[in-house]
This record gives sequence, structure tokens and C-alpha cells, in this order.
Amino acid sequence: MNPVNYLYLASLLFTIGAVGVLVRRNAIVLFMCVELMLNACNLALVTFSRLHGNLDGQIIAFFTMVVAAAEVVVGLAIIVSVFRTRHSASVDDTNLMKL
Amino acid sequence: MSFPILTVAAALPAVGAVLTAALPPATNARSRDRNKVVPLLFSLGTLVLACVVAARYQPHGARYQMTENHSWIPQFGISYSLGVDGLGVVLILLTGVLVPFVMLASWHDADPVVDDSGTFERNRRTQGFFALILAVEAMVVIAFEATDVFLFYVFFEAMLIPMYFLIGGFGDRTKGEDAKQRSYAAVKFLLYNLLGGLVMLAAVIGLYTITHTFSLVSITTALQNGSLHFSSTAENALFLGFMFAFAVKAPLWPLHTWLPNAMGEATPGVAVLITAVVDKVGTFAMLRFCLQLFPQASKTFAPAILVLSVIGILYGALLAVGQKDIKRLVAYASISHFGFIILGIFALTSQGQSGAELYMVNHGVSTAAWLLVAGFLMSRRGSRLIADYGGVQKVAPIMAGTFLVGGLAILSLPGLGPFVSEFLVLVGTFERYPALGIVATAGIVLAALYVLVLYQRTMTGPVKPGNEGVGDLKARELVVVAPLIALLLVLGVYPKPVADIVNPSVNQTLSQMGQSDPPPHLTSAHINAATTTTGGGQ
Amino acid sequence: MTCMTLAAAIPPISAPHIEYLQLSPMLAVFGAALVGILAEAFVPRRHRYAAQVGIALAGLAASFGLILYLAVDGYATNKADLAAMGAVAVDGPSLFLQGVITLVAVVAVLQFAERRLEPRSGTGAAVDAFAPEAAAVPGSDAERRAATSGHATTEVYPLTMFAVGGMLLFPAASDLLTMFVALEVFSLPLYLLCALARRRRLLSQEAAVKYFLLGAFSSAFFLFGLALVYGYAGSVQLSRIADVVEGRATITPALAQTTGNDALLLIGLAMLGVGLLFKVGAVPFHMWTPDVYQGAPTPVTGFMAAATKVAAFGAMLRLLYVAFPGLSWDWRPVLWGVAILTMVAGAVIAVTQTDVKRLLAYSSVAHAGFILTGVIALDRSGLGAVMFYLAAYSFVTLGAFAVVTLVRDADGEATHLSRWAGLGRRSPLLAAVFALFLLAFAGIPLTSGFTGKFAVFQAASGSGATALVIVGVLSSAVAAFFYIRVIVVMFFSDPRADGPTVAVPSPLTGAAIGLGAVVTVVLGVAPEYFLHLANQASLFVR
Amino acid sequence: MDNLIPVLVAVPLLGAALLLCGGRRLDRVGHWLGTLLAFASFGVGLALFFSMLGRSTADRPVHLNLYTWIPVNGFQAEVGFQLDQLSMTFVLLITGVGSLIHLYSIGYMAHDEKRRRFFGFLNLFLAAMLLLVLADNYLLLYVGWEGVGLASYLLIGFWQHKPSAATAAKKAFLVNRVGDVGLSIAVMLMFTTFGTFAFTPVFADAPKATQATLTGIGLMLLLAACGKSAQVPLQSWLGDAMEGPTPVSALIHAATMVTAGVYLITRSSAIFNLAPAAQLATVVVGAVTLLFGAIVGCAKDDIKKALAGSTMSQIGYMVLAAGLGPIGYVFAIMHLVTHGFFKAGLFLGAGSVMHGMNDEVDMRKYGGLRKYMPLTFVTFGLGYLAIIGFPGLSGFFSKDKIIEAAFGHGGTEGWILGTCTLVGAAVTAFYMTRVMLMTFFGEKRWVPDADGHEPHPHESPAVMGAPMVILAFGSVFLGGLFSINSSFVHWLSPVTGYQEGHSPLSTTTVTACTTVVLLLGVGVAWMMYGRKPVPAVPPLGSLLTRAARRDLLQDDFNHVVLVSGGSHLTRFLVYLEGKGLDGLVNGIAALIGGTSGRVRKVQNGYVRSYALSMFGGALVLAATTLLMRAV
Repeated sequence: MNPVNYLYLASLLFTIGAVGVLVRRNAIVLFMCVELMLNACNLALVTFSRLHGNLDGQIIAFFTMVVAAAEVVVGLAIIVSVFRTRHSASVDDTNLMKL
Repeated sequence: MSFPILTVAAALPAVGAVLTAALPPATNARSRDRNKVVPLLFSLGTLVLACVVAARYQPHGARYQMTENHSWIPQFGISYSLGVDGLGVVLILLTGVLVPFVMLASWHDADPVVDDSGTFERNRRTQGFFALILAVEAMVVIAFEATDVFLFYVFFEAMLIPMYFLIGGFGDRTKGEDAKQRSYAAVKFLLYNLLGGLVMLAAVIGLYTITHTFSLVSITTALQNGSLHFSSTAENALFLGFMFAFAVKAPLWPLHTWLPNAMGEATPGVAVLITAVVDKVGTFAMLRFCLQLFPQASKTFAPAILVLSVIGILYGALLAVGQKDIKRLVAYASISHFGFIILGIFALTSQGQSGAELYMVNHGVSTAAWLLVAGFLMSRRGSRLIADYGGVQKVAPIMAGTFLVGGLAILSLPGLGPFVSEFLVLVGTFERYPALGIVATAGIVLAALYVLVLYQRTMTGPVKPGNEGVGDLKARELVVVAPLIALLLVLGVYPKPVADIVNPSVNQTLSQMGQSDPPPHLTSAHINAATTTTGGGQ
Repeated sequence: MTCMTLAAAIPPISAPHIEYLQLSPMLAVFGAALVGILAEAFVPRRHRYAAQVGIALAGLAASFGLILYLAVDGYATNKADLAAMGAVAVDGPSLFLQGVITLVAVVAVLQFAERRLEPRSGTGAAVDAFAPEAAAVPGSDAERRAATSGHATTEVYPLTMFAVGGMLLFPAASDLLTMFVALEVFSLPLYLLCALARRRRLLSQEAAVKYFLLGAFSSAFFLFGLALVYGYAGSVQLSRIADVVEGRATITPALAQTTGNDALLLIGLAMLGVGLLFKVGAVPFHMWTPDVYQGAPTPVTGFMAAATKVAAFGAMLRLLYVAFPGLSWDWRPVLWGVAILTMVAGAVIAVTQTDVKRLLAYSSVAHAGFILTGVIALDRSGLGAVMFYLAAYSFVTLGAFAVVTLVRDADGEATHLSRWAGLGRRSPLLAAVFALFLLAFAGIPLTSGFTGKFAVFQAASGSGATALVIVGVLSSAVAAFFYIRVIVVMFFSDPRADGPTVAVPSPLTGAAIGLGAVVTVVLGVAPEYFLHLANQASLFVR
Repeated sequence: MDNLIPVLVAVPLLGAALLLCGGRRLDRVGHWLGTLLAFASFGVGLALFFSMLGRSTADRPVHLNLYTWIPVNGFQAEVGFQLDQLSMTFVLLITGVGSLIHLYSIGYMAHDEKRRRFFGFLNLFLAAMLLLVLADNYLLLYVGWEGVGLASYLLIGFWQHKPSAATAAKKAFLVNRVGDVGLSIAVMLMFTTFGTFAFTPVFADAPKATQATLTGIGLMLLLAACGKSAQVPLQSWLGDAMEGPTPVSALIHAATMVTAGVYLITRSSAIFNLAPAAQLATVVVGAVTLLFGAIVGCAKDDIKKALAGSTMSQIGYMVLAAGLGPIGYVFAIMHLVTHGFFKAGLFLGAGSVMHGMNDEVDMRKYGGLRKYMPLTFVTFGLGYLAIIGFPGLSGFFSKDKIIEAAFGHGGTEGWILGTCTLVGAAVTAFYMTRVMLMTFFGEKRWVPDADGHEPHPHESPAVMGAPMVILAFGSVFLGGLFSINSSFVHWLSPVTGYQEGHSPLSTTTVTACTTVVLLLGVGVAWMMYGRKPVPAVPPLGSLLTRAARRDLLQDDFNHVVLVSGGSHLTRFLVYLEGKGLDGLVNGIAALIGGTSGRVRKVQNGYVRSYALSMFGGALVLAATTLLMRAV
């Protein structure tokens, strides 16, 4: 199978993630969509790594995972505290500041 | 290394500004007066230094004298270069003369509020006012001295800030809707001038990109010996950039609309500072920078600018006639006069330019005299509306008399300073552009109209109710007015010393531009033709 | 046993060499952060404040000292290195920007440590601007208890240290991976710091959520861009990318599908750009700025506004100047558009703002546009100009936000512009200093803002971007309007009877404001030395 | 001796300075000081005159250069004086009549609280007028020119509390300014043509200049003269100027200042002689004005305004004469001098009448005053006889010469001009007789004034009477004196040139004609005003009379065209400034503000919309980057 197809898949996933961020309301889902984007990147990286025949891409993928994990820690902390304050996970409810 | 007189002349008011601002707030009449006398002394000191500069200046010496040169920001080729030519000397002197009078005239404009128990409001308003005036003076002086484009630009822009606070913070209307008007005027002043300055900044940067220096002397030298050449597009663009800023400041029609607001809302003293001192930086810079840096473009655009000037002369005068507010009337009169100054500058004849330079001085002194007396009048009634006054000459004859003399100077009565300059400007323009010269002379009639109408409405006729209590000029006010009037007389009767100072620099500027006065028609080539036609006519 | 055989089968790994000395500025800060965490765990609560502030300042001081040492050692002038296997560049721009960031961080830490502004807690303990207990629900009993007992979130110091560490690394990163990691390292603590305001916690939390979600979103773009560029060049080393882009490296024909595919490269560059433009707050990636600036605790806003911008522009400069100068024909026009849009939109939208912090946020957007004009110059003068601008801008920003912390009423800071009416009459000195900062923002001569603006416009003009300069100049005029408006409100409006008071700060905030003012004036009046420094440092190592 | 020339100017100038700046301390002696200085100036003038008489004709003109006034390269304005026969004539007229009127004013202004200032202004006027006639270049002349305008402004508006006086003063200054524009343009033209504007070189080079230039200069000088001398179309101010105190009307608006235009034209004879078109314009102006003024004079019931119309008309004669060229210059000046005497005398007489009549000016409220004011009646009567050209009196000699010269111009033009002057003479006789009859003869028609004071006509004090007597002597004998051996022609012709006219009519015929028309005018006037009582309320009168009462509608024309047109223009410009230029500026500000208000709505607080803008931005960024490559 042509490895380039993986790139298409990666792009598709990335786009799905991005669109998900735009259309979903729940902060957690939103955040999951971001994670999907990161993983799409990982897929692309690994694919390129395979194409180029060097390991850089794969190593980067590991870094990405770690970063994503760190993001989860911070992100969930923030989202949960907001949830506890507002009893809502909808990002559309957090719009006190505008204009 | 000689004594850096120019730096000192600019630094003294700057130091004075800082010291004045640092004075403790007044607690009694004594300390209040101290807070005003200190800045006054500094301004007088500056006047002395200005006189020293004038005395040391040799009209037929080098182009720029008493020069100082220090590297400032070498990365951008910026240096702290000072030097004065004839025009600079004269304008520094004008600034030095006018500022003490402005201070004296504004003596009570920023007094601390005293409540019923005699307690002084504790703030630094008084000091602030005088410190700002000194700051403006310092910046104006250094702008007149700068021979580095960048250095000039810096102070050209920076002086907006103290001016802004002077206009916005100390107008004669303090409450409610009126205060809004005042801050509107201040903001308009600042933004308008800032816009001009920023456009100039673009041009300044463009200039540097081409020349890689900001030194006026090096650029003009390079232009003259041919080692530097602007493409005509670049030169035109740069000229317009510079000119825009100066035309806003000067102000040239149709960029003048900030001036009536600013002068209308400011105290009379500050209004004088705006029109008589600060705005002169604009016309000064046209002569010093526009003409010298961009001779070709100056020639290209001269006709257009002349037309705008003439429009400004007539437009300003007509609008002055239509004003209901004394200070706005003076502002429009000034717009008309600035039209004359710019007309003289861009006529590119030595008469026109010398006239313009004298005009700057005369306009400064005459407007100061006229407007300060008007200010004394307004301070008595707290109104700026012409309609509120009438018959004042009956109750305050000296005030009426001085007001009339100031007005006569404004309308360029021969024997007073402005006549000399106005006539030179007209002659200078007429030499090259007869039609414009003739149209501009209509300004003479209109000037008489607005001056005399104002005088008639405020001073003559039966005493209007409310004016009975208008007292005549007090000693302090006479001290302000009398020397200004004397100066106007001297400048009108014997302007030669000033003319002798400015003439050489005018000639140098024109020769740098490769311009010379058109010879009288009756010389060499023309004479034969002339005789034959006349012969035929007889 | 198996281990042994495996080890024998794999070719020996050469141990990576780490130049500890060259990395030491970052290590010092990260070390301080770690020590801070330990202190959080082991130092008794009543000593934590002092300990944390001490540790943070010590770490920053050490870091700054080491930066100076490296600079004096010649790293900024006649030598440069790629440390840590080519991951970190130690060169002029790195050191200059790191120096600025550490100084900014010092000032920020001083402001974080300010405890005189908030009224004392029930127990009489002095408290700072941060939430007493971040985990407690706003308005809950737990929070009230924490507040009365004078608790404080001393975690902010280690968090700050991590952020600073990331910021130090960001402009020095010379491969995309390091850049990405640094981006995250400094972003994540900032998300948290945003959420920690003592007052108006709802706004603070909202700011954190918005910042976090959008930040993560932009990181994803950055990462995607990284992947694409990696796909094109086969490496994430900036210098290697440059080689491939400029055709110096040989390309395996088999990889023509990817390596030869410029679309990958261009889209990748664009995606990287999204990540960086988000951080600098360029239009249309700026929308987080006003909300986050408004919601975050003001000292954090100041820190963020100043330091993030320095770090992010540093990284952008390195990326564009080192990796993609060969693509300048492609990215410059795009950046032109972004710069124009940023300058104009920032200035225009700010005109109608009524909240001081939001106003400063839009002002920072406009300034991002001005700085971009210098970036576009793509030469040494542009680099030097941008670095100078960043230094000048960051101190003005810090000072301005520090002033904002002092204008307070019963509900904490009074940030609505109408509340500032007549401030100039009530406390002329503070108002004058704030006016100075505003004038510097507006680019009035004799302030640092003018020198910076002049430098970047001059660089842009020198590279032929005259139109950009003109747009910049015109939007400066528009921008001037709203700075002036604040001055009008402060000086020319009558004070309100119920107006805010100006708190008397401790020397900490005083120092921050004072330093800001001094730098503003010095860089405006006598910028020679600092311009020289910036110009000297303006050479990237490849 | 010649160094005294500046003293001529300096003495009254000093007086003005002292009196205007001296303050109340000088209130008691101010009038005497002013008068003394005027006489001192006259004394200096006489001394110079005798010194001049002692020299041969060629040596008579003297120049004295005081200092360089405005030096700018080619433009060298000097403060220099030139005293020749022409200036000398004026000096004596100005200082002589001026001194007398100073003296008269002591009495006339005795009860005015601002008397000191009045004398200051009078002295200022003397100084300016002397400067005007003594200047040796046009620019310095211009200084005096405007200086007298200023003095005139100050004196017309001396009673500033009267709005009408203030308005009249302003009007006078403004109309004069229009004329001044002409003078400045003339000076500019001279400078660009000759490179100088001093009399001697300009006149020397004039023949080399083109016809067009000379005509231009001439017309501009004529414009200036029209303004100052109240010639059509700039005559409208003179009637209103009668708002000033009567001595002012006598000195400035009859004897001296208003004749400055004639001086200017005569002085510039070298230019006019070479510019026939300008000369033609001059004679047309003169002829029109002499009729215009005369007609206006017939209709006025205000004694001073009637005299003002007469002044206008008489100056019309002079301008006409000056426009005739060398055949007329001398007579223009001669008439100027005699007119200075008799018209000043008439005005002083009128002042004396007013003085005795509670400042009433309406002749319909006079009548029969000869019994109450015999001295005034006699002096006024002599002046009257002089002005109508009664044979043997001053006016007869000077006016007849002009009429003769007008015929002498030759051709059709000569006939037309001559007829005009003759008609003018008839009308002059008519309106002056009318004045005489209405004032001194017939029933007394006095009515109490507004405050209820019944007038008690009485003779004026000696200090007022003496000048009237002296002027009356001048009115009677001066013309004859000048005509003995054509002494005045000999005196002045070296400066102005002189040439006999080729009159188709002999001198005798002309004299006969003038006598006939004189009798005609007097007769008609007697028929109308002497035979039957004068109605106290003016009859409606013919269309012409009504128009003449309104200054032949000149003011209405000015009002409609200039005043209301101007105020409409001004109002329009004020509107334009507010809505246009300033509106543009504010509009730009509003536009930015409006845009800002709309654009900021994009910042709607929803994090997802922020993300959308980022996403869109990313797409655009990628797309444009790709597009750049494609392009």
C-alpha cells in the first residue's frame, strides 16, 4: 500500500479534529478533537519517518504523546474547575468577556 | 570646543521646566507667587541667552553658526547637531521674547483655587502650567537649532505633548459640556499634528534609506556637488511627506481645521503660544528642510502650494469675518496670515522669503499683542462671544486703544511691523506670479474688515449691559502690551537689523536651489523691445 | 543475558554530548522551578512565600548572570554554537532575547510577589493577586475559608519558572521539535497562571479555558506544520531544512513524491506560521488576546504580554531567517498581508474599547503588526530592529500593566476606562507615568516606543517595504487616538466622587513601574548602546 | 536748512505720541500743545518755503535720504524725502490750514472729555499727511497714505459711542483699503518693471516701459486716488465720514486728505503722460464724480453732507484736470489749494452753525441765522462765493482754468468734458446757494432737540472765529494772488510740466459761459428756496432727488452686492468649514470609530468562533502561500 495514503488519512483526521473543535460545544469533546489533531500529526510523522527511512519522525511522535499528556493534565484541570464553577461543560457558556 | 550656547539656550528652559514642576504646591499667596516667578525668571534667562545668540551671530559668516556636533544614535546616522542661520536666530529671539509675555499675560490663568477659609487647593496645577510652557519653549528652541533632520523631527513631534496638555488642561472652560469641547480641541490638535508627524516620519525614514544620513549639511552638500541624486518620484514623495507635516502645523489650507478649535479652547496665552511660536516651527521647517532637501520637488509643487496659500489667505480672512467667537476669529486671521507666510516661502524669490521670515516674527508679535489684549478683555467677563461685548472703549480706553493698535498691526498698517513683511511677500510673489500676487492683495482688504468689525462690535457704540464693570488694563497687563507694541513700531519703522540677519540665509537657500529673483523687466534683453513698443505707443 | 546479545547486535550508540555551560541559563531556571516544586512540598506554609520568591529570583538572577557570562564570553558577537546535538542555538539573538526575557521575568516576579494591594485576610496575613485556593469553587465555603486564613497559591512561582524556562528555550530552539516542546513548556504554565486570579475568578477561569483551548488548537497546527516540513525535508533541523529548501542537499529520487512536493513545504510553513502568529497575537489569530488579557490576573497579563511576545517573535525570526529565507518570495507577501491586517485591525478595534486591559490587549495586537514589519525586512537591520523593539515594548507593557494593578476600588482593580476619570488630578505622578507608557506605545519621540518604531520602519523601508511603512504610519495615527483618549480621561475629565483609589504599592511594584519608566525614557533618549547591542547580536547561527 | 524736512514730520508725530501716550496729566494743556506743534510745523514749512524761494528754479527740489528702511537684495526701500514745489505747496496747505483748524478745534471741542486724544489724532494726521507729500518713493508715500487713512478712521469714529460714527469710520477705512490695493499693486508693478519705486528713477525710466505696464500702473494709481479722494466708484465713504467732528471734516475730508489722490496723480505725471488710456480713465472718473457729487449735494438736507457732496464734486474737477495732462496739472493743484481754503472755511462755518444750534445738522431746521451769527455768515458767505466761482474770488480763478483746460483738451472729448464742467459749475452754484439760503436766510425753523433744549443760536468764540476769518481771506484773495503773472504756473510747472491748451473757446468766452451758468444756478436755487419758505419736512421730490438723497443708490448697490453678497459668502464658507472641511476630518474619525464599533462585534466571546477565525486564517494563509508560488 502506498504510504502516501496514510498521509491522506492523517490530513483527514486532522481536518476532522479541526472541524470538531469548531462544531462541538462540550469542552471535553473539544479537547478530544484537539487530541485527534495531535494524533493525526503523529500519524503523518510516522509515515514520513517511514518514507524517509529515518527515525526522527517516530521519536517526535513520542514527544508529541508526552506533550499531549501534559496538555491533558493542564487542560482537564482547567476544564474541571470551570465545570465545577458553572456546572456546565459547554464552551458557549463561557462568554462573559467579549467585544 | 567653544561654549555650547545653543544647547544651553534650549537646556535652560528645560531645566526650568523640571525645577518648576518640582516646586512644592502653594499654600499661601507668597508661595503661589514664587511658583510663578521662578518659571518667569527662567524664561527671562532664556531671553537673555537668545539675545546672546543673536549678538554672536554674524550675518555674513558661515551658513550655520555656533554649531555643535555630537553623535547621538550612530546606528541610524543620527547626530545631535545644532547650528543657527539667520532665520533660526530671529525665531529663537522671537520665542525668547514672547514666552515671558505669555507667562505674564497668563499670570492668573492657573492659580490654585482658594476656598472661603483661605486655604489653597493643594496641587501642582500652577507649576504644571508654567513648566509646560517652559517645556514647549525648550523644544521649540531646539527645533529651531537642529541641523539634523531626525533631531528636528524628534522635537517637532515631542512638543505636541506639552502643548496638548496646555490646551486640554488649562482652557477657560472647565465644566461639563464645555470641558468636552476643550478636550475635543486638544485631542484634535494632537491627532492632527501627530498624523502629520507620522507621515513625515515615513518620509524621514525614506530619506534615510536613500541618503543614509540625517545631517542636513551633508545632504545639501551632496546634493549640490552631485554625489547625491534623488529620483524625481522619490524626491516628490519625500517632499510631500515633509510638507504634509509642516502644512498641518503651519497650518495651510485645507489642513487648518484644528487651529480654530485649539485656539478657541485654549487660554489666550496658550493660544498665542500655539500660533505665534509653535506653528512657526512649521513654516520654519518648510524653509529649512523642504526647500533645502528637495529643491526640485519644491519647485515642482510651488505653484500648487501657492494656490493653496492664496486660498488660505482669502478663506481664513472671510471665515474670520464670519466668526462669533473672538478667539476663533483670531485663529482664522492667523490662518490667513500663515497663507501669506507660505506664499512668501514658495514664491522662491528673495523678497518673498525674506518677507516670509520677517512675517513670522511680525505675526508672532502682532498676534500676541492683539490676542493678549483680547484675552485681558475676555478674562474680565469670562465670555469669548463677540456679542457679549460693546462699548468697551468708554469704560476701558487704554484697553481699547491697545486692542486697536494690535488690530492695526494685524491688518498690516504701514508703520507697524507686519506691513513690511506683508508687502515683501506680495512683491516677492508678484515678481514671479503676478496673478497670485494680485489676488492675495485682496487679503489686505479682508484683514481690515475682520479687524475693524471686531473692534467696532466690541469696543465702540454704547456700553453694552454687562460691560460697565470692565476695568482698564492693570499694570501687569500694560507691562505685557506696551513692549509688544513698541516692538511692532520698531519692526515697522526700522526692520533693517532683522532683515540684515535673515537676508544672507535667504540668499543661500535660494542659491542652493538654483533660484534667483526675476530681474526687473527693464534690463538688458527686455529693454530694446520695451523701447520699441513704447516708441510706437507715443 | 538477552540484554547483552541485543546490545551487541545493535550498533553502539554514541553518547549525546550536552554543552551544559551553554545551556546553563535555561538549566538554572528549570532548576529553580524544580526546587520550587520541592519547596512547595516541604517548606512550611508560612515560609513558602519568602522561599518561593527567593528561589525564583535566585534562579532568574543566576540565569541572567550566566547569559551575561556567555555574552561576555563572545557568544553574542564572535562565536556561536549549536548546543545539545544541534537542538539549541547559542548565538546573539538567543542571548539577547533570553536576557530580555529573564529581566522581564524578574520584574514580573516582583509584581507577583506584591502583597500590599489586596486587603489583608481575616488572619491579618498579607495576600497577593492570586487565588487563595485555586481548586476551590469560586464563592464556595472552601474558598472563603482559604481566603480568611490567608492562604496563597505559591505554586505560581515554580509555574512561572517553567514558563520562563520554556520561553528561554523557544527563541533558541534550532530544530522544530525543540521549538514545539518549548512552546508547550511555556504555554501550559501560562494557561494555569491565567486561571489563578484572586478576584473575578469566573473571568479568570474563562480566560484560562479560552487560552488553553485555542492554544492547544494552535499547537496542533504547529505540529501539523512540523510534520509536513519534516515530510518535505526529512529533518526538523532548521539548518537542514534550509539546505533542502535552497537545494543544497541532495535529494533521493525515491523521495521525490514528498521531498519534491512544494505543497507540503508551503502548507507546512503556513501551519507553523499559524502556531507562531497565534502566540504573537497577529490578526486573525489574535482573538484570544483581549479576553485572556482581561481575565488573567493583571501581573500575569503583564508578564504574558511582554515575555510571550519576545519569545514568540524570537522563534519566528529564527524560523524564518534560518530555515526559510529561501522561501522569502512565498512568505513575505503573506506576512505583508498579515502585518497590514494586524496593524490596522488592532488599531481600529482598540478605538472603541472601554476596558483598560482590553485596550492594552488590542494595542499589543497593533504592536505585533508593527514588529512584523521589521520581521519582513529579512536582514540584519530588521533583526536588530525587532529585537530592540521587543526589549523596548516589553518594559513599557510591564510598566503599564503594573500601573493597572494600582488603580483599585472595593472590587479590586478598576479597569473600566470611565473609572479612571480624573486620575491625573488625584494622583498626578501615577497618571503621568502611565501617560508616559501610553505615549511610548503611541510612538512619541523621546520614548522607547518611538525608537523601536523608527527602527523597524526604517528596516522595512530599507528592504523596500515602503507601502508597509505608510500603512504602519497611518495606523500609528489611529492607534494614537486611543492612547490619547486614555490621557484625556485621566487628565481632562473631572474625577468621580466614587472613583477608584490609587493603592500605594510596596517597593516591588514600585520597582517594576520605575524600571519600566526608566527603560522607556533611556531607550528613547539615549538608545545608542542598546541599539548597538541589538545590532551586534543580530546574527543567527546556522 | 533742508535737514529740517524730517522735522516737519517729526514735530506733529511727537505731538501725537505725547498726547496719545501722555495720559491724563496732559489733559489740561493737551490742546494747546497740539496746536502749538502744528503751528511749529507750519513755521518750519514757511522757513523751508522761503529758503526754497531763495534758490533758482533748478535748485529748488531737494532730496534727503534718512536711512534704508527695507533692504532685501534688489528691493531697497529708503526713508527719503523729496521737497519740491509740489510738496512745498502741500506742506504749506497742510500745515497752514491744519494749524488753523487746530486752533478752531480748541473752541469746538472745548467740552469734549476726550479733547486731548482728539488733538493727538489731529497731530497724527498732520504727520502722516506730511509724510505722504514729502516721501521720495511710492512705498514711503504708501505709509503716509495709510497713515492718513488711519487718522481719518480714528477721527471719523472719534465719537465711538455713536454706532453710526463707528460704522462710518470702518466704512471709510475699508473703502480706502480697496484703493490701497491699487497703490500696492502699482508699487509692485513698478518694482518688477523698473526694479525700484523711487520717484526719480521710475520717472526717468518710464519712457522705456511698455504701454501696457504704464497703463496698468496708471490705472492702479487711479484706483488708489479714487479711494482716497472719494471718486466714483469708491466715493461712498465720504458722506458717512461727516459723522466725525466738523473740524475733521474741514481738515481731512475737505482740505487735505481727500486731495491726496490728486497729489498722487500729479506726482505721477511722468507715468500718466505716457499712458493715454489711464489718462482717459482719469478724466472720465473726474467728470463723472464732479457731476455725481454735485447732484448728491443738491439733495442733501444735512449741511455737512451737502458740503461733502460738494467736496466730491470739486475733487472731481481736480482729478479731471489732472487727467488732462500737462495742460491741467497746475490748475488741478491750484484748485486744490484754493478749494482747501474755501471748503475748510465752509466747513468751519458749518461747524460754527452747528456749534450754535446744539449740533443740529439738518438745514431744514435752520433758517435766518445771519442775524444770530454775523461773523459766521460773512465768512461762510465769502467761502460760498469763492466756491461757486464768483468772479474775482479764488474759486473763479482756479475753476475757470480747469473748465478752460477741459475745453482745451481738444476734439470731441474736449467738448464733452468742457460741457460737464460747465454743468457742474451750474449745479455747484445751485446747491451752494441752496445751502446758503436754507441756513442763513428765510424763516427760522428751529425746533427743540430730542432732549427738549431750544436752540439759542450764538456766535462762536474768537478761537473759532479767527481761523474762519483767515480762511475767508484765503478764499477771497488766494486765487487772484496765484494768477498774477501766472505765478502759480511758474512756481509749479518745473515739477508737473505745463502746456497751453488749445481751447476752441477763448478765455473770455469761457468766463462768460461760467458766469452765465453761475447765475443760472443761483437763480434756480433762489426760485426754489429763496422765494418761498423751505418746508421743514422734505418733500418727496423727483425720482432723481430721491436717488440723490440716497447717494444715487451707491450704498444700496454696495449693500446688495458687497455687503449682503459678502455676508452670504461668509456664511456659506462658515457652513462649508463646519460641514465640509471639518466635517471631513470629523467624518474620518467617525468612520474609524464606526468601523471599530462594527468590527469589534466579531469578538463575540465564543471560543469556537475564535477557533473558526483561526481555522479560516490558517486556510487563507496556506492558500495564499500556495497561490504566491503559483503566481
